[in-house]
This record gives sequence, C-alpha cells and structure tokens, in this order.
Amino acid sequence: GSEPEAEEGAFRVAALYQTAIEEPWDGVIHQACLQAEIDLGIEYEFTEQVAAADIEKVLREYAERGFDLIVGDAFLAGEAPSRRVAADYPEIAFAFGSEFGPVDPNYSVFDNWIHEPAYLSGVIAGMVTNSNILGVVAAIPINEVNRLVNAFKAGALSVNPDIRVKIAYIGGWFDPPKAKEAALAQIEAGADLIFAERFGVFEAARENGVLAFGNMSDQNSLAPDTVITGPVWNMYPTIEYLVNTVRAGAFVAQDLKDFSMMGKGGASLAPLHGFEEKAPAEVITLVRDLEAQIMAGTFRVPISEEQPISD
Amino acid sequence: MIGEILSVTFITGLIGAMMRMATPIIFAMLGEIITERAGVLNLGIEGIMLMGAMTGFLVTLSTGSLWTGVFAAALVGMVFALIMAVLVVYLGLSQHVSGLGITLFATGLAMFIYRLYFGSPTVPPIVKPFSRIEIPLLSKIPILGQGLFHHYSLTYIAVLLIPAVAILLYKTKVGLKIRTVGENPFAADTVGVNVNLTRTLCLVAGGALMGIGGAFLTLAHQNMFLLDVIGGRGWVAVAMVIFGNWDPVKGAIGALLFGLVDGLQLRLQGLGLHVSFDIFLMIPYVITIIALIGVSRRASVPAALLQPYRREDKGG
Amino acid sequence: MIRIQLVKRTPLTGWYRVLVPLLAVVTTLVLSAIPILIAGGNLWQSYYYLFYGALGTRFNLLETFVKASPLIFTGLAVAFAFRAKFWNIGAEGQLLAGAIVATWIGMAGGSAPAIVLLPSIMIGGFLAGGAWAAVPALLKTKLNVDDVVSTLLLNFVILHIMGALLFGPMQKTGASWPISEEIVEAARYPILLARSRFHLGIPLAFAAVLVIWFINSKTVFGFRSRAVGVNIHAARYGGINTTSVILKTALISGGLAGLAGVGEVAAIQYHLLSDLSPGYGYTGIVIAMLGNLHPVGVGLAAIFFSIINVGSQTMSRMTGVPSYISGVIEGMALIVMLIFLLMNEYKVRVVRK
Amino acid sequence: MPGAQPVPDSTKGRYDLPAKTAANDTPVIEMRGITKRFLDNVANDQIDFTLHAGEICALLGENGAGKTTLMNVLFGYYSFDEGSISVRGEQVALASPKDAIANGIGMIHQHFTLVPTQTVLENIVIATRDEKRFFLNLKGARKKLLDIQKQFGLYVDPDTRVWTLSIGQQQKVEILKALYRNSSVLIMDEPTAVLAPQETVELFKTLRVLAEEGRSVIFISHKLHEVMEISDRVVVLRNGKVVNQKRTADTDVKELANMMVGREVLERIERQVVEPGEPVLEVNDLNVLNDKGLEAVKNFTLTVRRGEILGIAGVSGNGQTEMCEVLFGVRGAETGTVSVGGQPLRLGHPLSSVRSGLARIPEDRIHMGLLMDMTVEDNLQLENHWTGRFARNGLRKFDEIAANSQTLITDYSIKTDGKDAPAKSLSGGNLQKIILARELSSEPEVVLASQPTRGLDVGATEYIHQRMVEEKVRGAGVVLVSDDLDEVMGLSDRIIVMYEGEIMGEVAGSGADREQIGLWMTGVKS
Ligand SMILES: Nc1ncnc2c1ncn2[C@@H]1O[C@H](COP(=O)(O)OP(=O)(O)OP(=O)(O)O)[C@@H](O)[C@H]1O
Ligand SMILES: Nc1ncnc2c1ncn2[C@@H]1O[C@H](COP(=O)(O)OP(=O)(O)OP(=O)(O)O)[C@@H](O)[C@H]1O
Ligand SMILES: [Mg+2]
Ligand SMILES: [Mg+2]
Repeated sequence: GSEPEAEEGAFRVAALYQTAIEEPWDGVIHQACLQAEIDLGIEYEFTEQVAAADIEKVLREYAERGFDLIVGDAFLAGEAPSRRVAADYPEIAFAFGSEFGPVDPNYSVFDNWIHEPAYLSGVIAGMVTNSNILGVVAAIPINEVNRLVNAFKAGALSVNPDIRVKIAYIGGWFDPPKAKEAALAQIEAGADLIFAERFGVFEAARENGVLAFGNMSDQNSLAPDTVITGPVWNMYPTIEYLVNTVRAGAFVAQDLKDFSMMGKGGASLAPLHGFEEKAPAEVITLVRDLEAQIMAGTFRVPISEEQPISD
Repeated sequence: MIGEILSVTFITGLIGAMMRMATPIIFAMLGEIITERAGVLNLGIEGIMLMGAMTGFLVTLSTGSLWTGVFAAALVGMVFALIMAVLVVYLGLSQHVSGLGITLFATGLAMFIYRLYFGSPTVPPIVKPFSRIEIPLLSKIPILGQGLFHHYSLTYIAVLLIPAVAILLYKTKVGLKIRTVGENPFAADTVGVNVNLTRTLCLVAGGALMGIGGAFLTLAHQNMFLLDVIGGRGWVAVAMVIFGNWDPVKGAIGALLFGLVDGLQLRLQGLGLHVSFDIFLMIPYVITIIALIGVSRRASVPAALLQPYRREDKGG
Repeated sequence: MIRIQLVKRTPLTGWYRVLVPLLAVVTTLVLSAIPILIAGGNLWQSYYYLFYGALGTRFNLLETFVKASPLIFTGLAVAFAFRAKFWNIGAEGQLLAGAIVATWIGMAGGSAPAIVLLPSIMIGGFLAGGAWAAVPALLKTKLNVDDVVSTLLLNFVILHIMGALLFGPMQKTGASWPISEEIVEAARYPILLARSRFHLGIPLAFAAVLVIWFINSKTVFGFRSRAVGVNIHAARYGGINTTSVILKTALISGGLAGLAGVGEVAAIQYHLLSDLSPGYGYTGIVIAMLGNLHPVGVGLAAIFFSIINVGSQTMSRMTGVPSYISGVIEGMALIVMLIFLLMNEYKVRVVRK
Repeated sequence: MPGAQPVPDSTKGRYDLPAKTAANDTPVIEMRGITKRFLDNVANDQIDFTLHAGEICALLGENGAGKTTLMNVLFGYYSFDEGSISVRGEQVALASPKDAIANGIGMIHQHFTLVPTQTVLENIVIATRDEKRFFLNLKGARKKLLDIQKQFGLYVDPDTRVWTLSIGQQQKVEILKALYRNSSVLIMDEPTAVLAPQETVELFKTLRVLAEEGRSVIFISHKLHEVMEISDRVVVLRNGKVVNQKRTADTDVKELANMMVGREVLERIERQVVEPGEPVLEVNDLNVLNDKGLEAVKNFTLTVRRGEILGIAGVSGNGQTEMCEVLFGVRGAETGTVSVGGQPLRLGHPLSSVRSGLARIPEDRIHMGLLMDMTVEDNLQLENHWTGRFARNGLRKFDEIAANSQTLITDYSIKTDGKDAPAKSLSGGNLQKIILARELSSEPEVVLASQPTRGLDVGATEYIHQRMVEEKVRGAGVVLVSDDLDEVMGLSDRIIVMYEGEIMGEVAGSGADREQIGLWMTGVKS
C-alpha cells in the first residue's frame, strides 16, 4: 500500500481531539471543519479520543503527511506537544484551542468565548424564574466553564438581585446519569431553571417540568419544551479565516479570540424556538436590545474566570 | 445548612437518588453474583454493560420500542457472556485476563458500532425514555413515598430481582447446584451436575442482567448514549459483590449505600461548601472501603472462584 | 451433542513455540478484517498501516517503545504481585501516586542538578507507588479486606485526590485546568535518541525486567514470595513471615507502577495532569497475564501490545476507520493470543456424543 | 435387554434391590481390556475386572498403581483409551459420572467431595435427581435421610455445616450420599484412611449390610488387615496391570504385601530397646482453642525423653491436631509452655519451631507441609532456604542447594524425575519422603509425626516406620500421633490416649492392653 495522497492542490486540514466528538467543545470544531469541507472545498481528517501520551505521535504523523492546517484542542495534555511539533514544522499552520497565547510563526490559539450569549441566557433566567433559584450543572471548574457560569450568573443578577445560584460539578466531560442527579438535587432545592453546561440535565428538567438552557450548540431538539435557548459557539468563522489566510499565504500566529465572539459570528444565543412567543414580551425585548448593543460594541460583558461556588 | 439537609424534600430526593443510582449497580451486581457463585469472575462486566447500553439505545431508536431495546441489551449481554464462557469455562483461560479482554473488546466495539451508525451529528440522537411510574397509595406515604415508589419500571424490576436471586440461590435445586459448582466443582461433577454447562448458563444469565443494567442508563435514567455512560459502575458492582459477601441481599444493601452516598455528595455540592468537588466525588469509594473493613472478617469467597475445571487435570 | 474437550499434550518445543504466537497474530489480522470491511476500509491498506504505524519508520518504531515503557512497568508490577497472589488491580492508582510525588519533587527541584534530581524522582515515585500499594496490603493482612476490591477502589480515590491537588495546591499558577507547574529541566528524563521520544525510562523498563527476574529467581525474597503465592499456609508453616512478604511484595509492585507514572511525568508530559494515564495500570494486568507472570514474558507481551495499540491507531487514521477499532483489535488480539498460547499445552478434541 | 437386571428405580424411594440369587452369574460390572494413558504414562494397562452382586472386592496396589484411575474410569469420570465396560451384561458408554450414577454406580472418592460451607443435608440432596421440582424439598429429603440413617446406623446431624464435622463424620456423609442415591455398586477409595478403629468397625458393619442386600462394594485400602477382614476377593494392581487376584480366604497379609510390592515386606518393625535419655520435649499445661473457639486441648502436660517413641492414640478430632499445630507453631495456645531441648518455643511463631530442633511431619501434608506447585528442590528448601549454608546476603547459593537436593533425593530414595520436577507429579509416599528428608536431615532433637503413614502403601509405610525407629536409636525423642492403633502399638515405647483434649491414661508400649486403650479412646475411664 501507499499513502492516500490528496489530489494536487487540495487544501488539507487535520484535527486532533482529546475527547470523543460528542463532547460539545470538540464537537463544535468538528462541525466547523465538516462545513468547511462543503463550503471551502477542503479535505478533512480527524482523530478523536487521543490519549495524553499519544498526542505528539498523532501530530507528528499529520505533520509528516504534509497537512496545510492542523487544528484541535490543546488544553491540558496537548499544550506542550502541539507547541513542540509546531516548532518543528514551521511551514504548517497550527491552530489550537488553548488558554495560553500564540507562538510565532505558526501557532495560533482560539477558545470558546461565548460568555456573551451566556450572559444573555442569564438575563432571561433572571427574569423568568419564579423561585429566584437557578441551577448550573458543569463539568469541572476550568476557565472555559467558569467564564460561562459567571457570565450566566452576572446576567441573572443584572436583572434580579435576589437570584441565588446552585452549582454542581460532575468531575468529567461525560457522565449524563450523574449530571441528571445533580440537576434533580438542584430542582429539589428549589431551582426552576438550569444551565446545562453538560449533557444529562434535560431529562431531569423535563421530568419535573422545569426549564433549562443548553450549551455550545442549539440543543433545543433534545427536549423541545424544556430547552429555552443557550449560548452557542460557532467555529466556522475561525476555520474560514484560517483556511483563507493559509491559502493566501498570509497566515500569522495570533489569538483568534475575536472570531469566537458575537461580533464576528463566532458566538450567538441559540434560537428561542417556541419561547419566542411564550416568554413575556419585555424579556425578549431586553435580550434583543442587549444583543444588539453587544454586536455594536457598545456593551461589553464582563469576563470573570474565578471559580464560582453555590450560593 | 443542617436545616437544608434535614428538610423533607432533601431526604425524599436523596432516597429517590439512591434508588436510581443503585439500579444499574443492582442489576450488574446480581449478574455478577450469579456468575461468581458458579465459580467464574466476570470482569467483562464494564464492557458488557456498555454494549448493553449501546445496543438497547440503538434498537430502541430504530424500533421505537423501549422493551425491545431492553430485550436486545439482555441478548447482547448474553452473547458476550457466552464468549466469556467459551474462553474461561471450556478453554479454562485466566478469568482475570479474559474478562478484561472482553471489556476492552466490548468497549471498543460499542463505540465503533455507534460511530459507524451515527457518524458525528451536532447533537447526540435521543430516544423517548421510560417514564416513572407512581405506585398508587404507597407513593403517598409521607417522606418515603415519593422516594421509594415513584420510579422507572426497571428500578422496580431490579428491586424484585434481589429476593428472586436470593431464592434461586438458596431455595431451589438449581441454586444448590450453582453453589456447589462454585464451591467444589469436583463434588458437583461426581453427583452428575454438568459443571461447565452450569457455569455457562450462570454466565449467560448474569450477562443478561449486566446488559439490562447498562440499558437502564440509556433508556430510563437517560435518553442518549455517550462514551463514558457506564463510568466505572461495573467495577463498583464487582466491589459490591464482595462487600455483600456474595449474598444478593447484602450486595443490594451495598449498592443502595453506594447510591445514597453518591446522591448525597451531589447534593452537598449544592450547599456551597468551600471544599474541592473532587473530595465529594471520592466519598462513595472511601465509604465503601471503610464498610469493607467492617464486613471482611467473615468473607466467604466461593472456593472454586477463578479455577477452571478440567476433569483429568491433576493437582489443579 | 458436540462436546469440546481439552486434552493435555506434551508441551510443544522449539520452533512450535515461536510459531504459535505468530499464528495468533495472523489469526488476529484475519479477524480484524471483519470490522475493517464493515467500516468500509481497504483491507490491504489497513494491514500495511497497522505495521507501518508501529514499525514502519524510525520514529514509529521508537514510539512503540515509548508506549511499551509504562506498560512494562505496570505489567511487571501486576505480575510481581500476582505471583505472590496479592491481587493488585490497583497499578493504575499506584502509577498516579508515583506521578504525583515525582511531579512534586520535580517542581520543587530548584537548581539541583540532574544527578540528584533524577534519582530523587525515581525513588520518590517508587516509594509513593509502593506506599499506595501498601495500604491494601495492610488492609489485607491485618484486617482481611479483599485485595481485589480495595486496590480497585483506591484507584478511584487517588484519581480524586489528584484532582483535588490539581485544583488546589499543585495547580499551575494562573491555570484553571487540572494541571501542575512543569518540572524543572534537570528532573526530566534525558532523550537518548535524537528526534524522538526515546527516553531514559525505556532502558529503565528493560532493566526492571532483569531486576525482577533476578529477584524472582535468585533471591531469598523471590523464593518466599513465590511460596506465599503457591500456598500461603505452607509458607507460614515453613517459617516465612507471610505478612512481611506480602507487604514487601506490595511495596515493590506498587513501586514499579509508580515508576511508570514517573516516566509519564518526567519523559512525556513534564507536568502532572488529570488525564495522565490512558489506563496503563489496567492494561498492565492484561500484559502480566499474557506474559504468564514471568518478567521476560511481560516484556514481550508489552511490546506486542504496544505494536497492536500504536499500529491500529495509525491504521484507523490512515484508512478513515473510526479510531475505536484499536480497542476492538486489541481485545481480539489478546483473546486470540491467549487461546493460541493454550495450544502449547493442550489440544482441542471435539467429541460427538 | 433380556437377562439383564433393571437399574434400581430410585424414584421409588425404597431400598429394596433384586434378591441376591446365587444362580445369577451375570457380573454386575465387567471391565475388559481397559487402558488409560496420561500423556505417555500408562496408568491402566489392559485391565480386566469383574464384580458380582453381593460381593465385596478389595482393590490393592502400591501408591500410583492405578487403582483410583481404574475406578474413575468405571465411574465415568475419566475417559479411557481402550477397552469396554458392561453393567449387568449390557455394554455401556460412561461419558460422565451422570451416566455411571444412572447405572447404579456410586463412588466415594479418595478426596472428599463435600462442600464445607453447606449443611450435611444440602450436600446430600444435591446428589438426587429424582424429583422434577424446581424448589428444594428439604423436608422430604430430611425424612428420607433419617430413614437411611436408621437403616444403616449412620448418624450425622443433617443441619450442621460440613466444615464443623470431624473427618470421620465427613466420611459418613459421603457414604450417606451414596446410599441416598441408592447405588447398587459402591466404590470406596480408601475410606478407612482417615477413620478411627471404632469408625472402621461401624463402616464394615454397614458394608456387610449392603452386601447382604445384594449390593456390591469395591474397597480400596492400604491396610491389609482390614482387607482380610472385610473382602470376599482381592485384586492386586502393580504398575497399571492386574498382577493377581484371589479369594480372600485363600491368602494372607504377607502374601498380599508381597504381591503388591514384588518383594518381601516387613509387616512389623522389630522393636528396638534403647535406654531413654534426658527429657528433650516438655509440654506444660497446654490449653488450646480450635477454629470454632472451643477448648480442644485441656491441661495437656507431657515429657518425652531421648531415645523413646511416645505414641499418642485417640480417635481423630480429640485435640491431637490442635496440639500438634501448637507445637508446629501455626496455632497459638491460651496457656502453657513448650520447650524443645531445654529451649522454650515461642508459641504461634512457626519460625521458632523451625529453629528449635523439632522435626515436624504434619498431618495435612498437601495443604500445610508442601508447596505442590513448586519443585521437589523448593520443597526440600522450605525451612532452611535462608540459612547461611544456602543463602548469603539475601542471595541463594544454587550450587549448594542443588548438591543438597541431590543428596537428599538419593539418601531418602525419593522417586522423582529430578529435583526440578514439580512436587505434584510425585506419589503420596514420595511426597512424604520429601518431608522426611527435609525434617530429618538436620538430625533433630525431637520428631513430631502426625499421621505419618496416612494413605501410604505398605512399602512406604514400612520405610517410614523404619526411619522413626532409626531416629529413636540415634537419640531423638519421637512423638507419633496416629489414629491407627496398630501403628501406635507396634512402634511406641509408651502410649498415651487423648480423649476430648485430655490425656485419659498412659501405658507401656510392649504388651499394652488393646482393650484398655480402646476404652480410653471412647472416653471410658477405669
Ligand atoms: N525463615 C527464616 N527462618 C529462620 N530465621 C530466619 C528466617 N528468615 C530470616 N531469618 C533470620 O533473620 C535474619 C534476617 O533475615 P532477613 O533480613 O533475610 O529476613 P527478612 O527479609 O526480614 O524476612 P522476613 O520476610 O521474615 O521479615 C536472618 O539472618 C536469619 O537468621
Ligand atoms: N489426572 C491425572 N493426570 C496425570 N496423571 C495421572 C492422573 N491421575 C493419575 N495419574 C497417574 O496415574 C498413575 C496411577 O495413579 P492412581 O491415582 O490411579 O494411583 P493409585 O493406585 O490410586 O494410588 P494411591 O494409592 O496413591 O491412591 C500415577 O502414576 C499417577 O501419577
Ligand atoms: Mg524480617
Ligand atoms: Mg488412589
């Protein structure tokens, strides 16, 4: 056998994911690449569930095969190897999800800066809640999660100073049964709106007639009468920008943060679906107004990465 | 905070959580007890549960019938248990390594099939799961009612299975044969009990229960299948078998205790204690170890556990 | 009715003993064709990349050794314990214990030279793993707590202790993820071959094979631990302090697993993080049994397993088959190899009744 | 199947059998040309064997002659390579014990087939396949069992757990199990090896009743006096072949022994008179609890001198085992002291016993004395692997070790493929020789032998008796604990009798009154 070579001139993108692509964070990158396959005519390969010890091997394999752009999540185990491999292959563009900075000449970073729609979700929650108790079920207290939780809470407090927030961590990316139990515990404690940072919450909410917010993508279809909306991340603007600059030979290492914010279409509040009509009109008005202010740059959602704890 | 813990909703909720969290463990633990009582340690449990979770989900999604899914999960559990039987009963291979091999294989296969079938959708596919059934009258008992009698049918089945397995083991001829095969296969053989067949059937029955335990997570407690859905619950079930001294009732008490502590830690997290959440997550395991110290004095492992039975082998 | 019967045969010798594992590999390949074809992969290409990925280039070959190193350590750890019938399912946790302490020493290393730091992290990691294994050994010998369960449960416990440390005192300043500060340069295992990750831990693993072989076959302690494993009542009757033997066995076993953790920190990651081990401790059980609890067998089994693991991952990438195929192939390889090794001593007879 | 007798119908739940008819000469069992190989070891070589209704046939042969193998073939437990088996004139295929049981064959195995954690009743009901019901019918079973107990005079409480029973009682359970199944052919593989004389007498009564009823018994034993007493016919095996068979009435013990071994065997060792020296073993006021926490040894005091053999007689289960275990170091005592050669033992510390100059020959050789999965050499090394002679700085001196093993194997004529052969490949007699070699080669001051010839053939027994006497002559104090009264009376200079943990009395060895000892053994003080 021989290596399956790409047709001449095709633009090849490889992705490395440390988790399964069901994990929403990596899933968003994956979806963007799939879309780029269609819209931008790139060729795309990926590996999921790469163990910490194997990251370097996988990256080197992709680099050796001459991909034009390599993306993925660097958090934790990927930081060091991805930066190392990037340094060894300056002719290849690397863009990784990371909490740290870019490295010249070829290592860009991005992250899910979706605190803005998280704030908007909080605003809705603060106005809609009856019990004034909100729940949050999250993975682990990292910046990427803390930002969203804090923004959600800030949004709620901005419209309702009596809000109390209960937070539970399930200790991993996937454990829907545990997430469900955490949500149930919050519902018992009086929460009537839950921000589901992780999968597993909607079932608890649905069974108890409580409403919930999704995260990362439009998750309304998972429980149409339960999921109001939620912050959505869209990696496509980032990928599109990367592909275009690399193609044009204009790629420079940079922090691609802006491409994941609302201003550039990288973040948004998920469609409200049925709640558009059901919710009180003043809620919709306020949210749409804030949304417009954020897009116009006249309102900046505060960023806090402190670990939040239950009230 | 103490007030919150002692409130009625807190306690009722905790009891409910205990029952739910314990259900998959009870299924798997009972399956493992039947298997181990016949002298076979099935460490394939974690993988078999995952295959059950995946198969049950897939079948329900494509047939629309939850019970068909549960049935399929049981069936796939039986198939994997049968593979295990060929390896450890008929070929007499190491039970440790065959079991871990099955777990490795089944885990890979479950995800492999899922990925082939669903590709990589934006949001995971879901089924309409079992809904909870309120038992009339009983569920109206204050505090306990909602905690104990408002559950999925599979939870009720799990609870009923506890005495059923105990009766099977202690009160029936089949049970006596199973216990004898696990204690002294030579003795069983010399009275005309087919040792290998008994072990195979126990493995298969146990595999079915493990499969259903897995399916509970994707068809009742949840409505989707994700990679880590079992999350070590199979290993916990193995621990509970030993905790319960190979007795279904004591094992179930262990499983309920584990569920209780697990439910409690999630609730304590919500109380705003300034303690690392990892400490909470650790509690169920630490409590189990401490409890083991209490029960270990009179541990009575089936004497022939781990030992293959071959008639003409000398000195085995 | 058809009955399968195993009949003991005079053990195979010479070339047959080599042939049997080779046949197992071929059979595994044939069986792997099923999932590959179902997933729409090209069969020959898949086979090619399976070997190419593990052995095809200098880098790949060396990566196979990189993978083998922790597996040898955990395999030896389990084999050493099982030989004395200390059922240590906890190599995973002991690995983490070793990694935690190694990281801690490596972070605090300051300007100490490598000649001091390297032995310190190895000894520290060894002792940490050993101490973590001594807990279930004490529970077993003093309180009669089943070792299978206690070692297993302690894996979860230390995983969360590590989590608490990584979100607490050991967390890298400024980081929110469960990750520690990097260890200092001098505490890192030197890379022995340029342009690769072939590190000090690899020859160390092979040295450990020799050391364990030496302990098992040449020392008084090796005799005692075997005696305890074969018949603890007879060993005690013979004047052997069985409690002490089990404790020392646990210390060495846990220590070996701890060294696997040291290697992952000092040669691969350079810091502690929550996903440090992809289950090396559990795979170690498989490897120990596959290697028949013999240190040399463990070495060979670890290399075999690394080839399958590394090769099948590359194969899945190159052919677009879902990466979970590697678990499927590893599981199959293991089971097939076990069955074929059985044929060294038994033949199968099918009897019709 | 004309002419053949029907298989007893076990569903009837009654124990009547076809009448014993002298005219009916179809053998119950007929084995023709049976050959059974284990790899290249021919365990049974072209064996012909027949058994008639109402007959008690003894099967004799040295350890490893192939007796158990032949019976396992008959019981359907082992497959065989050549030959045929007929039951009541009909050729049968016995693929498993199930088939043998269906043909009315029952077997009491050399090693017990009981489940210690279950009750007597549970152990017995599992043997039945008569009722097609799902639930256990313990009530009915108990009634049936009590009937049988009454009929044969074999009393064991149905509800006790087997692990609490003495070995003799366990043997009864085994027999009840076979009777419960209504076997018409009963194979008994060394049933008396662990029985006290009284129990043997009881057993023989039972066997005679069975024979009266027209059932047949195959009886395996190394105790030739018993064989003479109970059997109608003897079949002797050597190296897997039938070397001779005779009516019991036409032979005697001496001839049987010679047929088995192929040479003259001393039936009894010459008693050698040695002037006893100073006390070398002193046991003072020992009180010991058994596993169940009950008093097993009470106020036990004993002195043994150099140059004497002290025999301890008693029905097994009267504290001998516990007393020996204390001296071996594996059991602690409530009160009391033990000293060997003037040095006190640290009770409960095996190492102390190992180092004390006490040679220990344990009753349970397989589980306590030997490492069956290790080599002959390892077993020879068990107690002294750490000594300066065999190890330095924690490393073993393999040259020394090998030389020593070689010497011991030669000196004690241990029959083995070599020092590296696994212990489990050796016969019972040779396993016991490993222990003797290990214990006696260091010229101990005291030899404590617990049931040293249990299960061993006449040749091996002779050898061990000889060694015991040699040790005494050398000047060691020897303690012989045995259920076998003949053995104790034949070897001892002094005899004490233990009953319920206490010493009932003491007599001189020569000219001891058998009657008196028998009474003491049953707890009758006089
Ligand atoms: N099995 C033994 N029997 C008698 N004496 C022994 C035994 N083991 C050790 N000793 C004595 O104790 C001394 C110390 O021995 P060593 O240090 O080898 O034992 P160890 O490794 O501590 O063994 P243990 O596992 O019993 O603690 C030896 O010189 C020896 O005299
Ligand atoms: N399962 C087996 N596998 C291999 N060899 C065996 C097996 N069973 C018996 N043998 C061998 O067959 C021969 C006959 O053994 P067997 O047990 O029949 O002797 P025996 O006459 O009953 O001796 P004993 O008086 O010691 O009970 C021996 O050499 C023994 O080692
Ligand atoms: Mg010592
Ligand atoms: Mg025999």
